[in-house]
Amino acid sequence: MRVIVQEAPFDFGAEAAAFASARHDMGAIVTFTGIVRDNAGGLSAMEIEHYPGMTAKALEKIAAEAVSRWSLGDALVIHRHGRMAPGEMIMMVATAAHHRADAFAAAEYLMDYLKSRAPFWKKEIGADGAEWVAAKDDDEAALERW
Amino acid sequence: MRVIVQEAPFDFGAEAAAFASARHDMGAIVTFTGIVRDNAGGLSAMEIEHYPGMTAKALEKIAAEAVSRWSLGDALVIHRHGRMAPGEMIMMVATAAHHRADAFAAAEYLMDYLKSRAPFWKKEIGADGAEWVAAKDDDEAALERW
Amino acid sequence: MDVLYFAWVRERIGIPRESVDSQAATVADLVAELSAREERYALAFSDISALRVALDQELSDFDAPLAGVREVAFFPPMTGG
Amino acid sequence: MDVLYFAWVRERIGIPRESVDSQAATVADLVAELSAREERYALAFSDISALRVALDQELSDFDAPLAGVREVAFFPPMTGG
Repeated sequence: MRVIVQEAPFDFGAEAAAFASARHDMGAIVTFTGIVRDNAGGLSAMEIEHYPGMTAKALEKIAAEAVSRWSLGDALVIHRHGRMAPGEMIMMVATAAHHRADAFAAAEYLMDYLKSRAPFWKKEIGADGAEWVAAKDDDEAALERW
Repeated sequence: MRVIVQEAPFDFGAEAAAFASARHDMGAIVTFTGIVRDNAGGLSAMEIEHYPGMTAKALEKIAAEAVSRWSLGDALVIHRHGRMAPGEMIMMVATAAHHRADAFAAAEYLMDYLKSRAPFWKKEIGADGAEWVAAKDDDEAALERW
Repeated sequence: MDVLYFAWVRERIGIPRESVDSQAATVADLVAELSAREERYALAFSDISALRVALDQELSDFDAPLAGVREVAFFPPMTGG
Repeated sequence: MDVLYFAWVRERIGIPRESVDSQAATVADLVAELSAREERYALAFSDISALRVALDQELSDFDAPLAGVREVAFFPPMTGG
């Protein structure tokens, strides 16, 4: 299990390939990647603030919970902070399990908790100014299924 | 949407990275990769037979259905046939959507249909001989949720 | 018409494909014809619930009519992914 | 104790962190104390249902006691992922 919080970009392809190749006893690998969307071309950047003292701890707790609930062989979380341009990758998770159902469920669990329980706050910088992204009721509701 | 059926290995990292970088208007990318498991070290190879005239057609139909059900921005299916060693990647799917729930659901749908409706047959080659992998009742049952 | 066999069906029958001259009305009729031919066919088709059939490369079922069909394929349940 | 502010809470209050000398028994008491100080605090804390609190870097709630706590952080609902 590995949790990485960094400002620098990460190499999604290299991380995904290294993760998938690390264990030969796990047949199912799921990855999720979140990308700064360039919707309608109005966004010039995304700025992500975080709580340095708490972030890694919160992510490790979420990842450890996923590993134990689904007997994962491995889990990876990479989350960036700072300023990102449209098209840049914000974060990724990866899960490895014997069976696909576990790998999928654990990846969705990680994402649901990262969305609402990890101390990151997104701000969208556009031509007309900047705005904090509001938390969605859907995202809070998504936690109830676990 | 791209469907590839081939005997040669594919570069999972490169494919995943290229897929994730292709569209800037899709914020959520999910990938699934299936790997030949080396359980207890008894497996020396996996052999996958397929039905050349039908395979690509069947995969395209499954992928097209996923794209239309979840309004995906993009979908990718790569599936190998022939002989593979433990640790080699058998196949991958990737989905791109605006929202993570769609990307996850579509990737799971693709996997459920690939398992039971695409004309591939797996044979495990071990020290004690070869055996066709039996279809699982679970995999057939998984189709009922869609 | 062409009849194709895959996986253990192919192994039991011993050939991957053959040309069959048949007036069978349905897939089930064709299966009965083939099974009557030789022991290896009867063995391969002994439990039809363990088999799947595709007509002209589309999944179908054993009640389906064969009129106009050029390619019939028999195989066990698929195990892709 | 140290009090930290993030995202729009930080922007409204105007500073990312400060040292606060308080005898507040609970988080809610601390919020009341801060709100009484200046308009910018009152504004930031005007709708507590829109806020979250962490005590010593663990999510907590506004009823929680502050005894022994060294770091309190206020912020809006998180938007990671």
